[in-house]
Amino acid sequence: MTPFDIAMASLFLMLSPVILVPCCARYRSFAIHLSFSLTAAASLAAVIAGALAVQYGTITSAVVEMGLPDLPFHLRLDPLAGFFLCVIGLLSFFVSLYSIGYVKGFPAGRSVVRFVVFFALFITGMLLVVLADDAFFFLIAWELMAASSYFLVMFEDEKAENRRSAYLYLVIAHVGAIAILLSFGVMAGLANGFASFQGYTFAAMRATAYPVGWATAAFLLSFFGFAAKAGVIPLHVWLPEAHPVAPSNVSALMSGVMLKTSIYGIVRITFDFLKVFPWWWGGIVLVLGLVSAVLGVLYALMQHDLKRLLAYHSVENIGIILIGLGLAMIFTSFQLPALAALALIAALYHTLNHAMFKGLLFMGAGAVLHATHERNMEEMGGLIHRMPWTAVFFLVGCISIAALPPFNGFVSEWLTFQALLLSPALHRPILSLLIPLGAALLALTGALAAACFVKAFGVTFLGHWRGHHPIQKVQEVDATMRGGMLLAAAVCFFLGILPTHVITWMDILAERLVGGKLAASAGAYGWLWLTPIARERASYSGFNVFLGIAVVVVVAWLLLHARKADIRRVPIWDCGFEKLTPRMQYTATSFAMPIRRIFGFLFRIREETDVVPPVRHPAYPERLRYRLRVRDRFWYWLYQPVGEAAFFTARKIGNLQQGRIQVYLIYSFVTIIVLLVFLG
Amino acid sequence: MPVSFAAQINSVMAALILLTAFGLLIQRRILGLLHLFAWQGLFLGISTAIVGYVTGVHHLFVSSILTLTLKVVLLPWILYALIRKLNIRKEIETLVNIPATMLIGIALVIFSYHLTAPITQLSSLVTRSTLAVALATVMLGLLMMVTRHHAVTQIIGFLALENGLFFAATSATYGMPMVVELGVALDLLIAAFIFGIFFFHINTTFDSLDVEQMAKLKEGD
Amino acid sequence: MIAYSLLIEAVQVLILLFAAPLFAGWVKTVKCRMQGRTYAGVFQPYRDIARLFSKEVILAENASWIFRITPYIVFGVTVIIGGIIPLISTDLPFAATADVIALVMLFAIIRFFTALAGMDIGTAFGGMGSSREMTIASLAEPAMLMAIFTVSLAGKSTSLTHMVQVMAQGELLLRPSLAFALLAFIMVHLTETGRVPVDNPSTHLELTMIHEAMILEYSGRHLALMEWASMMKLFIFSALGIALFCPWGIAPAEDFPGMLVAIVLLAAKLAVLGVILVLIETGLAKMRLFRLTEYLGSAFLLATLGMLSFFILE
Amino acid sequence: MTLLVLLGISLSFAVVLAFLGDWKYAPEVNITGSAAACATSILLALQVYLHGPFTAGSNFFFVDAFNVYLTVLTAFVSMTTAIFSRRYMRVEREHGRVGHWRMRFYHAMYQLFIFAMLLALLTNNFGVLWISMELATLSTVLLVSLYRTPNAIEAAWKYFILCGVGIAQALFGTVLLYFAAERLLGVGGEALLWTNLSHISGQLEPTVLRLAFVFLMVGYGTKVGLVPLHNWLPDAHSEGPTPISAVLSGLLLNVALYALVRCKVLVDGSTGSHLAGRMLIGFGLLSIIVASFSLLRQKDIKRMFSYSSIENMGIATFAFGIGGPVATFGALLHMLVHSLTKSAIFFTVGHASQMHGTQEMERIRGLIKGSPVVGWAFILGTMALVGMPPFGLFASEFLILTATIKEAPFLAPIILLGLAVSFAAIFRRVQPMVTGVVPPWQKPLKAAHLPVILHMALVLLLGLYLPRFLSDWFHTTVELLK
Repeated sequence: MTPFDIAMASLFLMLSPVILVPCCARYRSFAIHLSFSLTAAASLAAVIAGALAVQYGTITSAVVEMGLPDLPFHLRLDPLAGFFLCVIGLLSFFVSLYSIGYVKGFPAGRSVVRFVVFFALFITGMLLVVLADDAFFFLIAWELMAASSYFLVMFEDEKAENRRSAYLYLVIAHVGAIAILLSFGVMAGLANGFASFQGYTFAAMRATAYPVGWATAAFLLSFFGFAAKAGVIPLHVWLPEAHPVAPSNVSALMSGVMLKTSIYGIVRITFDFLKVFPWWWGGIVLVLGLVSAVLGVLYALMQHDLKRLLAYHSVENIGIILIGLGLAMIFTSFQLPALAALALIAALYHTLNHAMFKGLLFMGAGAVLHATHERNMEEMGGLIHRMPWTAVFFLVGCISIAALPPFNGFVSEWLTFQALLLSPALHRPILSLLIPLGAALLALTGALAAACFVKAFGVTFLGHWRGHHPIQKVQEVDATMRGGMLLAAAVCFFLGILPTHVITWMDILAERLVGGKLAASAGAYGWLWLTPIARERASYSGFNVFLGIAVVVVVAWLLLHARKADIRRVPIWDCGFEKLTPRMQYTATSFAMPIRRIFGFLFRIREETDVVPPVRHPAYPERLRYRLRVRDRFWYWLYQPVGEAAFFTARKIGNLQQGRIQVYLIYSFVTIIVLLVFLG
Repeated sequence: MPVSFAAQINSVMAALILLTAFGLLIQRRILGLLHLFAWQGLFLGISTAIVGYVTGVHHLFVSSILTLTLKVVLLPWILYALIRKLNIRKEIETLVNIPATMLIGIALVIFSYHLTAPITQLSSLVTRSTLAVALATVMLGLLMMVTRHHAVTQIIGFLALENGLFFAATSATYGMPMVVELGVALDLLIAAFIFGIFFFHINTTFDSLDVEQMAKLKEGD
Repeated sequence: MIAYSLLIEAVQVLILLFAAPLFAGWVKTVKCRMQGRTYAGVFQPYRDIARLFSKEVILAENASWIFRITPYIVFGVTVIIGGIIPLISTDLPFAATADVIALVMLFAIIRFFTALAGMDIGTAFGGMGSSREMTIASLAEPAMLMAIFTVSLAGKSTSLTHMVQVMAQGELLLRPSLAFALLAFIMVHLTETGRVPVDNPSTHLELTMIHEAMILEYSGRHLALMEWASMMKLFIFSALGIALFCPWGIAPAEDFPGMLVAIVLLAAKLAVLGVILVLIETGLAKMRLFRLTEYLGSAFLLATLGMLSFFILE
Repeated sequence: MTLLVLLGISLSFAVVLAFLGDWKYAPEVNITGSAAACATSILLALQVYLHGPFTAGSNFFFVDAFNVYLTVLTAFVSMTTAIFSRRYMRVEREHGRVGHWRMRFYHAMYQLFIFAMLLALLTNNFGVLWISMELATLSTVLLVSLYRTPNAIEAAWKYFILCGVGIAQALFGTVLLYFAAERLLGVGGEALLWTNLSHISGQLEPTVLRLAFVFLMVGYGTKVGLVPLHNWLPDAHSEGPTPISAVLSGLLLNVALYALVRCKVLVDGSTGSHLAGRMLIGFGLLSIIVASFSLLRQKDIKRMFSYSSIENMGIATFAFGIGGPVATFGALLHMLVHSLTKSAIFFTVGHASQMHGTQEMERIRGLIKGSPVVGWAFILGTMALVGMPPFGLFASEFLILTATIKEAPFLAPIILLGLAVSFAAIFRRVQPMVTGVVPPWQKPLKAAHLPVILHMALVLLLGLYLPRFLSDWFHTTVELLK
């Protein structure tokens, strides 16, 4: 049973709920269990297939006699595809488990069938995107993914907010898809000038050498398309709208893995098809990555909607991944395969990591939403007492995404740092001088991310309950949901402390794509030490960090508890201040206030306070309402003008159709005359 | 009758058709338009017959008869009946700036001559020179439809345009194949009935045949 | 051989643990001297810590396990860091655990948990402290990394021991890049260790507190661990600065006498550094929170200048 | 033989229905007629598939790969539309919008219209082609004004006049064509036969053909609804009864385009230049842009979709203009899938507007909840229409766009713009209609599900699996049109 067969099997398993569930829709609970265990099994199969494919570097391709007769569907499983199969499968496995509990929680009115069908189609679409091996099939899979996720975003379609976000999402996704289509057109045309349809197969595109002008056109088009899907600033506006309103398990998949498919696309087209390119492509990617990273995290800090915050962090992390990719491209164009390998591995590793911890975090947010029916952090607090497990898992997610050792987020960011610091190897002084500044920006991003997740975790889980309905209603979520989160958390941990294994496993990607190897140096000193270039250059050992901290903590604890150490529980002291109410706590907004003050120029901030004038006592106003709106500037810079321009044009063009028949006759009259004059 | 003579008659007819076309362009009174139109049909029929006679292409006689019956008798009669019925005979239509229209008409004639000149060189037919006139008539018919905003006059313009086409068919080529001729005639007949019906509908719904008021369907503002 | 290096490792950790309060005491003493106050002697910190350990823990009702585990984690991480930076010898088996970047991130762990603990009780002060701490840190970290990058570019490595070796072997020449970097580092040092002009370790005036605000609710052994950890942090930062910018004297591998010398040298350097710190602290006044942007901005600028001058001049 | 039977069927049923008129089972008879026609057309297709192209009725008719698939398409869609119109017109009848005479008229004219289109497709003679196009116009004019509302009459009048004038130009073009041909083929019917012309197109006089094509372009272009000759289209398609809108949008435009393309082949053959192609490209682009921007501000649901017909016809025209195997293939596929999709959408639209008693998009809401089949078919159909996979239109647009960027890269951005705008515009309107809660004024309705489902299934199938014989036909057509 080759990896490819397993992959096929997983596809069929994944599609089976689409047929099965409508049949047994009557038995709601059974349907839920059945469908999600099927998807879970399918995802697991995908993971296995991918893992094996990467492990043994097998390349298998097949042709399905569908589609256009001269252009049947081509499928191909190679290490790169395998890696992304792994990423997608792993997260969708966790999410599938989680969904069992989550979907049970839907109100009775909601159609489970509708959800399950699109859920399965969505994952299938992602798997197919990775497996597709010709332009036509790729785009079908791509749009299948987009459309099904669109319906999932619109799942609660009675809310205007959901409809609006879904619409925005679909439009941007579709425009991106057309751009990708055009770039395929460019490549297909060069691969085989449309004498037959063979030019559309990826095999042909791989085999072609492209003149730099056309290659650039293809790259820019496809990059635009993929960036639109990945939510790279400035094409990101749909992302913080669409991800929050979707059901949380879907948001987990969208943020965790759907964005990654566009990373896959960029890698595929750049390193696999075009292969040779000028360095400034990498420059573009790098710069956009940095911008997305910094602005993404800053916007995230301004949010008080938990899922929106997470969504903006996806923008940030995509940025980090792009930094790695950009570097890899730059290094490649300067013929430095070893360094390119480092950068590429960093990027892909972060892809994997982000999938894990972002999935985990969204599942956590979903659990909170499930328990409190609340997305607004200002209405939360103290949940750690009611939902201890969720709290732990969410904390793990926070630590990972804040890039703190010994968890996984740190490893990939550290590798990225290393890649950035290798800039002196470039033959262009200016580049080698500018790129370390990028490192500084990355550092800023990391620190801000830490701040943001202190806020997220602190406001949501710590302190006192700020909500209006009593906290006693809030219950810990059920076993399946916890199970899903637990597994994700565990993976985050192991990816953090055993990086060398992962890197040796995925080293073949670097070898195939940029022709450099990392494992030899990275694992040179055994699995314990991660030494990407050389031990003298840099080294890190997540395992040691973990072990060291654990040992010291345990020792200290034992020493201090050698004799019975009593703890007295008392009311809060707070410098002796009394009558402390939950409303006096720092809120999400107030927590971010200093940063808002400092980076205010990046946002469009509207602050208003209206005071109900004093009545009872001249000194004390009756009420004081404070309203704060922080908006994304890009909306006003980019999207509003475009929309207005479109409507303006529409109005002007509408005047053509102005009702009087004489005028219409004049049109055709003039048309004839003109044509006769020019052609007669 | 020698060919050259026939050709001369034919060109005379062409000239007359052109003249009537201009007449239609500037005529104000609807009945006057009807008469002019009938005349045009007559000239058309005659020229068709002549061509048929000269060239011995016999189905041209048929089509000439068709023309005479349809364009000289039937259609004018239908229109006349309608006008009577809807009692709009008195109606005098205001035209937009006649001199300008005439100038445009002249320009169109020149233009169509310029266009057809190279083609007529190719042809060996006696009637070839009249192709320009045919095209001009088509153009003038179109122009008339543009400038008039009364349903009946628009229809007359349309029919004049059709006359131009017929003339083209007979002059540029010795008539289209029989099937086509018949088909066209049939279509024309149906068309006649349809606009007949239309006049009623328009008149009843808008209680006048002025097409100006039919401008509800348009975009936005 | 490995035994020897493990021994050094142990010695170093012990030095860290027990010299840190001394250094803190030294700084305090000198400061009091400068400001003409009476002082309780350099050993006062030991007494404080001991006292706190003996006290019982008073814990707010709604404190969660986060609040209780934080002191241990903070303490643990600090000790780990202490085991990584070369104080007296570059022959540290544990040093390879983390390079400079990882080191910075380890400090970030401390901050992260402290901030969480600050929010755990749900008081206004705690939140305020955490918010400010994270803000300042997010500005300080880039500056610090830039400074470190400059050095690591010079040392062609980010691994501390290796950098130290390179610098120590390299003959003492005046490098503008390092000078800039040093200035930046000192400014960040003051920030990270929570001293004037950024924060005032000795204040308990609520609205000016940052670090203190977060640990306001701590008591007993928890507080002891926190205090001890922050003393160690001061020590570590100073040692780090020394290791980066004047490593001369730090013993290379397998050089026992050299190590003894190194200890003495270290003491001397620290003493001097302490005095410098005090001079700065007494020379400056505490800044308003939003002035810190400019302060740290200029630190970042200096570090960047350092890097530019590295590429341009060297 | 089959061919004559096919034409005979629809003509005779037209007569029969004219006499049956408003008999209780007239709709069923109508369905039977179209079904019979559909079956015959499939037989015809089978013959072509087995024995290749052939002529019939002493060279008067002929079928080849190009027109046979359009014939089957026409017969098929006319059948499904008949099924749909049974339910639809019954409701209209109940609402008292049409009376006894009009129903009779409606059915007769419906069959006559189908006959005209089939004739146009199957005839071998350019003259007859013209006649049947005119006939198709005339037979639908009064159907457009069936409701006798001022708007309907206005629309019909514009339709009548503009198409009449346009088609007249086409006749002039045909005359010129004959003028050029007769000098090679001699006077008489032979000179207008496609089978003859296509062989000698190389020797036809270029100057004449160029002139002829201008008129043919304007003439048939008016019926295709190419900007700036399109003005009648939105009115006519939106004011008539929905079944008529469906066949107008779905079929008539195709037939007109078919005629245009036939002419283009001759012109290309004679001039040897890419002139005709360039004209098609120009008109196509103009249509795409104007239509897609006009979509943005529509309020009337049927009007919006008739604009999208203009856009899609523009795409097909553009593709024919681009030429080359891939683009032409795409264009042929586009014609096929578009008419299936568009008529399906019109079916759902018809039911939707009947449920809400209005064509105002503002007042149509909550379709999915109100009537799931209609709602889902509507949104999926829209997705198909705007070119989302896995539906057939995506396949065609994929081929067309990729070919474009190869043949004429600088035009690709314009198409991209057009597609993006139309996507945004249509979805902006459709999404709120299908989603959300059911408004109080929405009335349940017995909808005809079969046609919609049938069409959507076909569209999906064509997107995922294009049958071999179809692609063979397309390829032979591509050869033909080269």
